[in-house]
Amino acid sequence: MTPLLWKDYQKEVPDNHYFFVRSCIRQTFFPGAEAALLDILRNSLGLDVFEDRRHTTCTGIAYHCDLVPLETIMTVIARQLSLMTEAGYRHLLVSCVTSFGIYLEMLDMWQHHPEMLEQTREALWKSTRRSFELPVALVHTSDLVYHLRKPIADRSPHRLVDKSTQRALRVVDHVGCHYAKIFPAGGFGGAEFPSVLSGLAETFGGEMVDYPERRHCCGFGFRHYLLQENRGYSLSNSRIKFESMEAFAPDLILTNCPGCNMFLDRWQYTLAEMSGKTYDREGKGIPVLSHEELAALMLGRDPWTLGLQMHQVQLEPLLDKIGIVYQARQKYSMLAGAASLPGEPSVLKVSFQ
Amino acid sequence: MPKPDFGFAFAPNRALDLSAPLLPEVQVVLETEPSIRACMACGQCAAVCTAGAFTPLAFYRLVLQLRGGDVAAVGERARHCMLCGKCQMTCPRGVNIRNAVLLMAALAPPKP
Amino acid sequence: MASLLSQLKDDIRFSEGLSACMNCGICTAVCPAAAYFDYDPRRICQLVQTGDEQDLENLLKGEEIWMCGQCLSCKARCPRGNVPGYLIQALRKLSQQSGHFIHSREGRKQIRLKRRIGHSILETGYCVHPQMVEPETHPEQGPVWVWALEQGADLYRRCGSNYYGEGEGGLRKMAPGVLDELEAIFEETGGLRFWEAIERGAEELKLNTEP
Amino acid sequence: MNASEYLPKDEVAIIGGGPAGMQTALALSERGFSVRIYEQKEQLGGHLKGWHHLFPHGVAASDLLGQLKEQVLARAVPLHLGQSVDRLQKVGAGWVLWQGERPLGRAGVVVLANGFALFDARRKEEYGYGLYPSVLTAADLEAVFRKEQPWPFGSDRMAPQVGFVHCVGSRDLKCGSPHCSKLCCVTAVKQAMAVKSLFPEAQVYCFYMDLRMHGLEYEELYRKAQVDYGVRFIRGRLSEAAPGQGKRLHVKAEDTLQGRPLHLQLDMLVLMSGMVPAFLLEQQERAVFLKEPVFGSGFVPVQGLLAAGSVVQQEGLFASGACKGPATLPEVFADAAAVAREVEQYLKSLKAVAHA
Repeated sequence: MTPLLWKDYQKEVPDNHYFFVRSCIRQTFFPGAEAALLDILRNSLGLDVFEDRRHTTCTGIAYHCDLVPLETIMTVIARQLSLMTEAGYRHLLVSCVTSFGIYLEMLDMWQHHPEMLEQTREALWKSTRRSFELPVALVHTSDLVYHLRKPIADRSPHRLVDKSTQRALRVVDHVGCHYAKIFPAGGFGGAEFPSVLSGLAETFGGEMVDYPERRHCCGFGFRHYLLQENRGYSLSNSRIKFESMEAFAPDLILTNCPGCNMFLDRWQYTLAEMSGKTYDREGKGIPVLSHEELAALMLGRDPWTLGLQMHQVQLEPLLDKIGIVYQARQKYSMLAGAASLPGEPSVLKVSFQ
Repeated sequence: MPKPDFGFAFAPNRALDLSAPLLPEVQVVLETEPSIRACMACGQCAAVCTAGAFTPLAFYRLVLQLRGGDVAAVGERARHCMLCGKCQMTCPRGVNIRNAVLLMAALAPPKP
Repeated sequence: MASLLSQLKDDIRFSEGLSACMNCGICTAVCPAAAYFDYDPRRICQLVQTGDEQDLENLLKGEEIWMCGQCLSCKARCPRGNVPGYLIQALRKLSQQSGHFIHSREGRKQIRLKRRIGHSILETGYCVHPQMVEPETHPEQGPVWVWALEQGADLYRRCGSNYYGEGEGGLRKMAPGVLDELEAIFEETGGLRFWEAIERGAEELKLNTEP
Repeated sequence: MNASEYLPKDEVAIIGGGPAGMQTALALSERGFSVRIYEQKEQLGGHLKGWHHLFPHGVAASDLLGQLKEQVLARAVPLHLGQSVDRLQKVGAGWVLWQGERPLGRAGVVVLANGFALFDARRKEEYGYGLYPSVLTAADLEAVFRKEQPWPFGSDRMAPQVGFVHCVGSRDLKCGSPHCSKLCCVTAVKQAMAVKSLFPEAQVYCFYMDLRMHGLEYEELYRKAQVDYGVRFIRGRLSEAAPGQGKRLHVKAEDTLQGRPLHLQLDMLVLMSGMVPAFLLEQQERAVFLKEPVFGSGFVPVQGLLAAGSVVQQEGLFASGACKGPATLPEVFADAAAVAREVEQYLKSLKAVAHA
């Protein structure tokens, strides 16, 4: 046996049959991302992905705000697993990175402290008359997209290449802290060099750019972001990242965590308003995409059905580079017809064609 | 659109940046009293310091802060020293603390 | 009453989080909170390791334990397998349970968080959902968010979301009985009792602030 | 069965031709025993071959190695170079040495002297060894001193910023190496001074947790590095290295004495890779396998408080030098003498039994 090098570590991911649980943050800010993921998995790749409408939040955000005791979150998790068991699935597919970390942590605790597993079974039975089996595979949606990157790329009409110059687009990744920092074996490539996003970008022809604060947290900080007066923490830590990636002139920031995706998008607007500075050369900001959004775009999905109009940093410069044709007029129109346009920031440049 | 009031602000990274070159006045102190460099932060000076019991004076900390470039704070703190010399008797590395403190105290802007 | 240290030791996150810290500082070096606040997880580990009751009480009453952002970057790096982030969880829980949290400005904010995020769980089944993110208190969300909320169901449904509707999908309204199950879990596992401790703190504050 | 029948012509086989192996061979040869050295490489010298100069006095490593080799040559100790022993088979009171399916020789006593391995710095992933060209190990830096490798920064940088990280793969449960390698502290000080000698304008930093200056004159070296060379010692373990501006590295640590996180741009980062076991003993009935160590495996265990080198549960098998744990060269040489004495006693007791 050769000593393990985490960098080369490949996580085992089942090919099919998943029970899907959603993310509070992704549903709120990027509703099209989860819808696109299910559409790709079910319709483009023909996979069996089941969702039970009775599943709830994992309470992870409240747990990391220290509002939910360990026993409580464990039992909420057990309830989700009971729905999975009831539906006949053993592979859990998790949309949120915080949630993913929570599932890993609870499974780890149950493994090392079997008495806690028994207590949880008892608590779940007493409160809901439910029982559950443990999943045999715990997979984040970015794991699955990475695992399926080749079939996805084979079906993709687009590449992460500047269509006019054939230059590979420069991608910086930001992997959510709870993806593999808590449990390195939970993620491709381990804690320090997760390959889950870089491998995806490279499959699509992008050029990965390493940057100084690559592994620095986006600054969510749970209680820090959720309290308005504390948000400076969040903002300042994202700013550390932007300052450090600026010199590397990225075309795209790629994320796998819904929170990070939102922060790295919104803070560019906020920093621009506060300091007059953007971190790209044209004042439009650096586009931010999550793994599902990237996969859906590469597969030729409509950017506006995907919900990219809900990003504050506009994606059109990136779409133009890749050569994705889109209906500019459709962007802000609704089912009922043309809608009003969003307001214009005072610094970050946006355009309404 | 008018700039919104966000209700919070960003702050710079608090980490010390060691890449910054030493300030000239810091270099002068280190060159005038080279024994400062022998400090190994063992803390004996602070343990015996009379002034340190009532003020934020701790000589080894001044040495650390000096390199960080916060000369005003170093100067201010050095002025708490009463020059009793106990630290110099106890320093296992023979640092000429008395002279070092005088040099450091001179870094603070003169009091009006 | 059991000592603070023994109460801490009852929390599994304490034993998982701290065993013989060697004071190397690798956690502080990577800590985003240390990059922003005057905060040092290494120092907290040292302090807890010494186990002095008065120090512990000061810690539970102070601001420092509320600085951690729970990114758990410290877990990935510690050469002794310690997790300062877990230790913080145990300290924060004890601070709230013992009532010490009301002595710090940051600790008192737990009352607001509980009424907002906590209640949202039992009322909607979500920690957060769009209508909680009001533009007035979230100016950083930018004009695009104001627009998105104005469009509401039209926009969300266009993106495949159920947006507070019945049935399946994103942001669906919770099915009948689901919230009752959640509440029963909170009741059974001490979640509601924990919230009562937070509200007792709120009550005490009100008494204290009366003339 | 008469044990003396199985005593082959050569009484002692020494596995490993580094300082420990050579010195043990010399000590035994001087006591009148016939000794052979089996060395897997084509040359004697072990890790010493790659070193430039030695702490605390800066003696050239090649001078010391030259003297050792000369003495080995003068005593005509038979050398089996390029022969890697991977299995020892107990036959009677003696041993047969095997390389795969090939018997290499036999001996009454075997002395393991196959030293240590340097911790694979790639396993401390956050430091980016193998990814970033300006991250070196201490061994790489010696090769640079020996002019076998170029400096990782351009000749235009007369004032490079250089960092040394102590305890890489030492005192680190995460990497499966809980022990202190004890030589790295003084090696870092020695190398930091050497860098300052070559680049007087350089800024050199040592990131340490404790400075374990256990040897005579090591502490003096530390003070010299501070006062005469201006090396800066920062108490804090480096947390990560990442690409910085240009070809530089961006590193993070905490100055634990000030309680402040710090960051820094470096032109070169030197990792003081610790000493880890070079092989693992797997003992089976009448055979001992010398295997690649797995993650977290230990050094060769010896028995009792008084024994210098008698390997646990293996009669006639001894261990000398750094295969038993991190050791300096003077310690290795002293140990070789003690092990030789123990081997002598053992062989005498065997003969006494045979004659009885």
